[in-house]
Amino acid sequence: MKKNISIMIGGVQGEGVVSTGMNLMKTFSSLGYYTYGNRNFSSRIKGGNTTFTIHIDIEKIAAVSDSVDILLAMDLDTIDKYMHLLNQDGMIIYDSDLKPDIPIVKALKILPLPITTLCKGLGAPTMKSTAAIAYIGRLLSMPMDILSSSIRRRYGKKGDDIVAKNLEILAAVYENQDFSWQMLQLQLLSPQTAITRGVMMGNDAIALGALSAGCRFIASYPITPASEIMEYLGKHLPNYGGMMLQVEDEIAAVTAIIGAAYSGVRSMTATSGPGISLMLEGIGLAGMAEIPIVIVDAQRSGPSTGLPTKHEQSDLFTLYYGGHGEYPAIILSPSTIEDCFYETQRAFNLADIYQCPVILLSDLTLSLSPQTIDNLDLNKVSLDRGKLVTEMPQENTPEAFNRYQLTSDGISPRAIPGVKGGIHHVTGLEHNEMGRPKDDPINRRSMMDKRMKKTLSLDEVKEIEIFSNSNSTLFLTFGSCFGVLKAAAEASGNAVDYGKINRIKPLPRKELEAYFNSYEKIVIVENNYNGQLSKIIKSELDCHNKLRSFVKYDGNPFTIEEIIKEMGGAY
Amino acid sequence: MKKNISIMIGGVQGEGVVSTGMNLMKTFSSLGYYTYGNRNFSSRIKGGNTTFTIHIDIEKIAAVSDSVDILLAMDLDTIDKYMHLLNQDGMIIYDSDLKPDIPIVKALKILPLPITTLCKGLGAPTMKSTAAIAYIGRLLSMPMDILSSSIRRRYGKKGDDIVAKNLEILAAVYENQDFSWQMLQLQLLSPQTAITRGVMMGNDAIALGALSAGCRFIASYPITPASEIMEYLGKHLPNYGGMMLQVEDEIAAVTAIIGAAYSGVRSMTATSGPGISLMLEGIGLAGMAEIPIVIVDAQRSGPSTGLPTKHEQSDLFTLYYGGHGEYPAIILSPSTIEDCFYETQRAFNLADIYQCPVILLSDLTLSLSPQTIDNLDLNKVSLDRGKLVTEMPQENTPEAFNRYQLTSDGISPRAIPGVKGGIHHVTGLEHNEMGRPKDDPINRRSMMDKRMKKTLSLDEVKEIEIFSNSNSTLFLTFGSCFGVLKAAAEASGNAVDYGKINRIKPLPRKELEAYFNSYEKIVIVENNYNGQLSKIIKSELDCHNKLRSFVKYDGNPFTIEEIIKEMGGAY
Amino acid sequence: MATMKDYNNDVTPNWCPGCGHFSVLRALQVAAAKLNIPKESLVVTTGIGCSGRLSGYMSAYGFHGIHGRSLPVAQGIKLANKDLTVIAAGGDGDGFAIGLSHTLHAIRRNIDVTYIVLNNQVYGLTKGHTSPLSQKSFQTKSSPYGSVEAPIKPGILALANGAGFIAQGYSAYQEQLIDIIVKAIQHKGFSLVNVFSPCVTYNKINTYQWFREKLVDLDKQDGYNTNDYQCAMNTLVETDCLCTGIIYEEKGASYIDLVQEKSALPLTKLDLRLTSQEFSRLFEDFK
Amino acid sequence: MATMKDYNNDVTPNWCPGCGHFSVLRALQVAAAKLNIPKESLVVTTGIGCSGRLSGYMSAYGFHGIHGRSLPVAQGIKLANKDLTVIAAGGDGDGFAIGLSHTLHAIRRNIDVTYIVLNNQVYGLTKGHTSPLSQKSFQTKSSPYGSVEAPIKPGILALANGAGFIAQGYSAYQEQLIDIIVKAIQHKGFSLVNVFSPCVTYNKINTYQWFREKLVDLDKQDGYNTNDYQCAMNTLVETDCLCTGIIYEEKGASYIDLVQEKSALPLTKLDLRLTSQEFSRLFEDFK
Ligand SMILES: Cc1ncc(C[n+]2csc(CCOP(=O)(O)OP(=O)(O)O)c2C)c(N)n1
Ligand SMILES: Cc1ncc(C[n+]2csc(CCOP(=O)(O)OP(=O)(O)O)c2C)c(N)n1
Ligand code: SF4
Ligand code: SF4
Ligand SMILES: [Mg+2]
Ligand SMILES: [Mg+2]
Repeated sequence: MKKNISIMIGGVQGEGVVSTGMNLMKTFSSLGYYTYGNRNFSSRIKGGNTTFTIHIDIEKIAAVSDSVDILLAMDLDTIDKYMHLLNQDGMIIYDSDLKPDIPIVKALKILPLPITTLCKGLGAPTMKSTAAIAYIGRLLSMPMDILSSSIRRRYGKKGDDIVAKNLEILAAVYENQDFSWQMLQLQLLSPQTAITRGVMMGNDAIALGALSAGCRFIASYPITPASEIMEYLGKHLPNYGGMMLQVEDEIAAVTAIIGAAYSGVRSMTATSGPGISLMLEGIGLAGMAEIPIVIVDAQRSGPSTGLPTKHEQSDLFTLYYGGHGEYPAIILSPSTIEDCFYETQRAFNLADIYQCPVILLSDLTLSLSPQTIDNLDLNKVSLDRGKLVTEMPQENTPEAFNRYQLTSDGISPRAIPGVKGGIHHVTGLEHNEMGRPKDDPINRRSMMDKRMKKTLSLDEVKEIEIFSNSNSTLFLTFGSCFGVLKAAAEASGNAVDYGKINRIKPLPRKELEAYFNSYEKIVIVENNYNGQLSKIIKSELDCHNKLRSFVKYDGNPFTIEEIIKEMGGAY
Repeated sequence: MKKNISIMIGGVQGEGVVSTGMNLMKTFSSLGYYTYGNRNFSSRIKGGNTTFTIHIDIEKIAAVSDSVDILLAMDLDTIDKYMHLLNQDGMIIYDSDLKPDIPIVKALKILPLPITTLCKGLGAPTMKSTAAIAYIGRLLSMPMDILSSSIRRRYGKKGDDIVAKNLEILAAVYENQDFSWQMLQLQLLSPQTAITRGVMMGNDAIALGALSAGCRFIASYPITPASEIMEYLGKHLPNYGGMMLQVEDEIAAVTAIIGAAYSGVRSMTATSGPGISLMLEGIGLAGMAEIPIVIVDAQRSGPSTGLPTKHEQSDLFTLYYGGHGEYPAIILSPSTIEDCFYETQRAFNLADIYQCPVILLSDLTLSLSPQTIDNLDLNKVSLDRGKLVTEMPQENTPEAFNRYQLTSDGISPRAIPGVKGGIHHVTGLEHNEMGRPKDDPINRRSMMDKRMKKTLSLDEVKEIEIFSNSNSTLFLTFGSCFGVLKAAAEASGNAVDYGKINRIKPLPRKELEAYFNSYEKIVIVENNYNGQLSKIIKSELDCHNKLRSFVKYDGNPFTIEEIIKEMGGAY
Repeated sequence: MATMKDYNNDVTPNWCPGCGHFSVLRALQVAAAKLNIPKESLVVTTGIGCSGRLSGYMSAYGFHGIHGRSLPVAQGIKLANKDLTVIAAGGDGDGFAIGLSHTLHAIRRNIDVTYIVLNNQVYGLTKGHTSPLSQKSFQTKSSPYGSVEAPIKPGILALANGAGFIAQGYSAYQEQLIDIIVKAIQHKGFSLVNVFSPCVTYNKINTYQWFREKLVDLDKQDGYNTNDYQCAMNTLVETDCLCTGIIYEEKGASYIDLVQEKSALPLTKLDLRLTSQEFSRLFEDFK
Repeated sequence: MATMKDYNNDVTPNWCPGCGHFSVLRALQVAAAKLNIPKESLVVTTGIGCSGRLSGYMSAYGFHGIHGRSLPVAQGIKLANKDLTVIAAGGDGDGFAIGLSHTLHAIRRNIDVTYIVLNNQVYGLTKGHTSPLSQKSFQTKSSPYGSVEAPIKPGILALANGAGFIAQGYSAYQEQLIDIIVKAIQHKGFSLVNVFSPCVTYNKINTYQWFREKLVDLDKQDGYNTNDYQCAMNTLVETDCLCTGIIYEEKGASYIDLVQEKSALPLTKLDLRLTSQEFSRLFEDFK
């Protein structure tokens, strides 16, 4: 009996690899298993080999194994390219029509399956995905009725005929007696609780988080790997009275949400590196004019167009240091799908409370890797709109409203258009408390101080989560690296402590300082060339002697083994 | 006899304050004096009070005094706003038509001059500037023939009548016997050599430097305080076969020069903060595609539109850390007008040698403050076009050209369109040696390494200049701050060592390290809130305990006194 | 009834004496008064330029953003709260150089915003540079040998791009300008008002005098039909775009009307919380 | 004589089988061969999109830049070296969403570049999103309820903006497309070639079949006069822009001809050093 199993599905891009994988994940998730999926994109739209790796486990996991137990090949490329990933006692299964030339390797199980033949025979040549799922289900000893209910669920909307045909395929597979199934079958341990869970990727959780946080406007320009956020909200916002606006470019996106946020609507945009570069001037305006906006950066490999379908975490620098001049901003860095949901909600609160741009930093792997998640609690993060003024005491004369009042916490009351007595002027020029342009040096200094210091109080909030508290070395990371780090730490028998940082800006200095005092060594793990987070920390804290940087920048996430090796590394 | 004298001229913006100041500076420079001018802009186009402060000295200086010896008021505002700047024994002179109400202050000389009356009397009401200059000349015991030749030079092109009228005014002033001139006159020491020098501001020197470096194309979008560079080159480039193209925005500017530079022409653009933010995506493309471009950033107060006519040095972060992803770039930081000239030439060489964007970092004060300069040596910086390939050995087959060949120094041969056998593909996607898109991880890593390491050899170049080598504290700065720092250090009797850093990226690590070893304390002086240079240094070097940051961010440059005070400060 | 003064704040404009922008400001204030727009429901967004300062001189909600982006900001505001009257304003550089793409996309998107171009055919704020609307051979600091690029014709471009309301005004024709702005605001959908607003400091060619001699007043042309596309195009071509009045108008559904029921609440009035039921239903999609 | 193959490199396009972009690539190669352009003097710049990959499939100097900026890059190249033949190419999103401003400024600036739009009325590379050229009610991942914005009409907009050469082609009309590209390259000044290039994967509305039924071939219209502005405009309006052939051409001086003598050297051939005399003369201005 195995605790987990890892399956790689490979085939021609656009021919059902992803849906096969997703259906398997959803089916196992409905049984109470945890799954994690990892897509490898072809640089072609259609055609070209693509793979989808699924990890099925009885415990929660957010990484795929470095090797696979089952390789399901729907094309020959998959066999050539990925057979070396199979475990010694692994199994390779493939559409028997492919007729591959597979070298005999001891202990390796080789299983040609009549996928195409069977589907053609049943007059359903396009339903190969169902056949593949059925075979895998059978191999993993899944009861047939689970698969049939999954099929009903999946194809219900497409009509009874389609459902019937798929069920027919399923039955044919389960009736197939060509193999000694008993011998081949892998037995997975039963899940801890037989509960039906959902499958989400980071972008789903961010979009749902935004909807739940009361975001009612998104302006966006499509870009990989962020588009799903605008797509989801474009579909669902209208049902809640909101809107998605697809705009002409990222500059329009950020300035349109500045307009909407200024008017009082929780507003966001979602993009990736190139879009972030274009938005910087607008983000600076939001910083200067103290407008609460939320921007998702789903990072991909840069610079320039880089590797648009590959993973990286190399936008920290540009986001942390920003565009020209100096202005406040907050950067949250979710590491799990659950984080994506809750941190998105927190992002909207922070934007409203601190009246500044809030960036939600994701990465391609976090944004696009589907996984089984536990139920989300809609009410865990309560809504806080900060010093928003929607009504004014009658006595107030118009234009006496000090939108940029110098307060002790640096945060001023914010009236929105429509509010009587709240009339004020907003400008990207330096301004006085009323928002009117002013270039006097004393005013300039107090306004700079006000803006730059208003987020200081965040230093009191705990933003670092540490797991297993017994070692002298801490591996610290953010984003999707966390899932791999966790898996590696556990696999290494917790030889090191590990953790994640949830907020990168303002950097949780106090907390970091304390950890630098208590650990002998802190290793910052990140997917970029410069060791961006570690450089940021070094510029803020005197920690050069204790901080080590571990980076990877080849377009792929860390493997578990790479991190384990680093954990054993002699510094 | 005074070694130097400081004059502030104030009046209504657009009514000749600047030309009066410039004429005075040029006249004194033609006598062998050194001058330095500082403008204070009104936020209005026309009208509003503006001032121009001139420092005249027998030694070279690049700062104005904190107080003034003579205040020349052409409007009442000037008296109200700036009288407090006068030295105890200073002199206030004003157009007698103003009839101001000046409080009697002991030792203060008050001198109403019939400027308007005199000009009107001579039928030349618009020539007040000449009268003002004449009076100041007389007060400073300048021989009248110097002024008349200066007038001839200045107005020669406008025709004999204009010259004659101006000379008439001059004569009238010198004949005026209403005052006991002998008593009032200030005697300046004679200049060390009676040589005629030029007066330039940083933007002039950058533009002339570009022309001298063989820059033949500039694409630009107007913005304060950078426009003079495009204006100068727009006027002069056509005479040398080159072109200035005014484009629709800064994105077009940077991408147009990328096109021109790719084609083999030394090309540049000039902008300020908002333009830099917009250019970041393009700069990243130049980094990725290894295109040699030069970008001038004449910094002004940010963030957003900020204080567009005020001084700041707050774009370091955005330039050093760049747009999304990671790519090589070089940042040069001239501190003097001469630097502006030579460093611009160097910028074009470095761009060609290292095949990457080179940023020339100026600031409003450096860009717009005119000053007397020594002759420039056209041939000091020799031209180096790096690995540019303009002809290929016949045998080479087309498309075998490895534009991105992996070489030991990371720099590859660069062919330009038109070169037979040099055909290759350029892309912002990750690519192989031939420039073709490639997303394989091994290729990715070697290409990242190649690009990121190619500028490493610059670490051997000395980039820090230190003056007076006897103290345990070093004040280090860049840009126009250097002039003030120098003046302050000298005024304080060289209580500290001081210096400037000429290149910020790649940071001269070795050199800095050596200085951190030899000094007890290094104070980084800069005009921004965050102490950007000091944070950059702290992220690269373990120097937290020795580095101090001294900043000012109210829109104005440091005063000499502020720095002197800091030099005496007890850390 | 509101009066012009109600929309005037106590800030003294920093414009040069005689600048055409004063009249545009005044016309907007009078128009707002005529329409009796509650000042707290009036929002004026501007870009950067001498023109950009306009929003700071109105007693209304004013948003002075960044160069070239007054329209995306304005569209965001209108989508957020359709009960507001939203005016975007800016210079010819702002709207036709750096902001040209936004201008054309705003036209085709047809969100109910009135866009006033303070067109002086020059960059005033940067102290005199050629603009994409400057005429050929125009000399400035950035075109010392005269501009060689053909100027953009805002009216023709807008018409070609399907604008539903196009008008041109002139700073010195106050009454007509007021009338145009009133109608532009009343128009349901995007409206473009291109105002010839002379820069007395940096444009010595297209002066008040110059315009007075050239401009054709369509209001004085008997029977000019503002609903005739072909006629509008011809008029623009024939007058070399030097005409004032409402050039073209066409009624049609605005963006918001196309994506929402008329009765829909402004986004600012929506409930921000989902119910647990709604949330569960959404979550179900992921199972 | 060169042949099409000379402009073909050995890279296999990553386009979907049947994509319209293959034909545009081929047409450009054949046109280059017909004109016998030395391949080292041919530069193709592209933006980002499926279309953007085109420059990588040509045996010529190719520059695949960033999204929406193929035209500024192309203009920089042409100004740098007027001896080169410069082609800019890109998708409808590239040139009419993010790059719209550059497109229109390139038109009025009139630098001698040929701009080929690979127009499939959808964002192909991002896997199917609505483009500003998508027709109304078009459904994609980003317009699940159908697009409500009026599409941009490239031909009309270009004409309104003073373009000197406007043509439209269709991927499936190879011969006409080749002919158009040949003439566009020959045209001295900016030329726009808008090619209907179906996306077989994400645009199931504007298919090959759809175009075949709708397109009017101007070459088959007796006496169509490509020099008649009014007629060009009418034709575009009447066919709802669904026509192919050369729509309008007008000879005029290109930008470079206006700012330089014909005999002037390309910038790439200039002497980079100033003489001491020249330098002294320049320095004198500062005295
Ligand atoms: C991104 C950016 N680039 C350049 C500038 C400089 N700038 C300010 S206003 C302006 C143009 C002003 O011309 P216009 O829009 O016609 O307004 P006007 O001053 O003539 O009213 C420019 C180029 C800027 N503020 N921001
Ligand atoms: C600044 C930026 N924003 C967004 C993207 C993502 N993106 C790549 S191509 C593209 C549009 C593609 O559509 P189109 O130009 O019509 O070309 P097609 O793929 O249809 O040929 C987008 C939005 C990007 N690469 N850069
Ligand atoms: S410079 Fe021109 S546009 Fe600006 S305020 Fe003066 S007159 Fe008006
Ligand atoms: S997605 Fe469309 S445009 Fe892109 S290659 Fe496929 S068919 Fe062509
Ligand atoms: Mg203007
Ligand atoms: Mg397209």
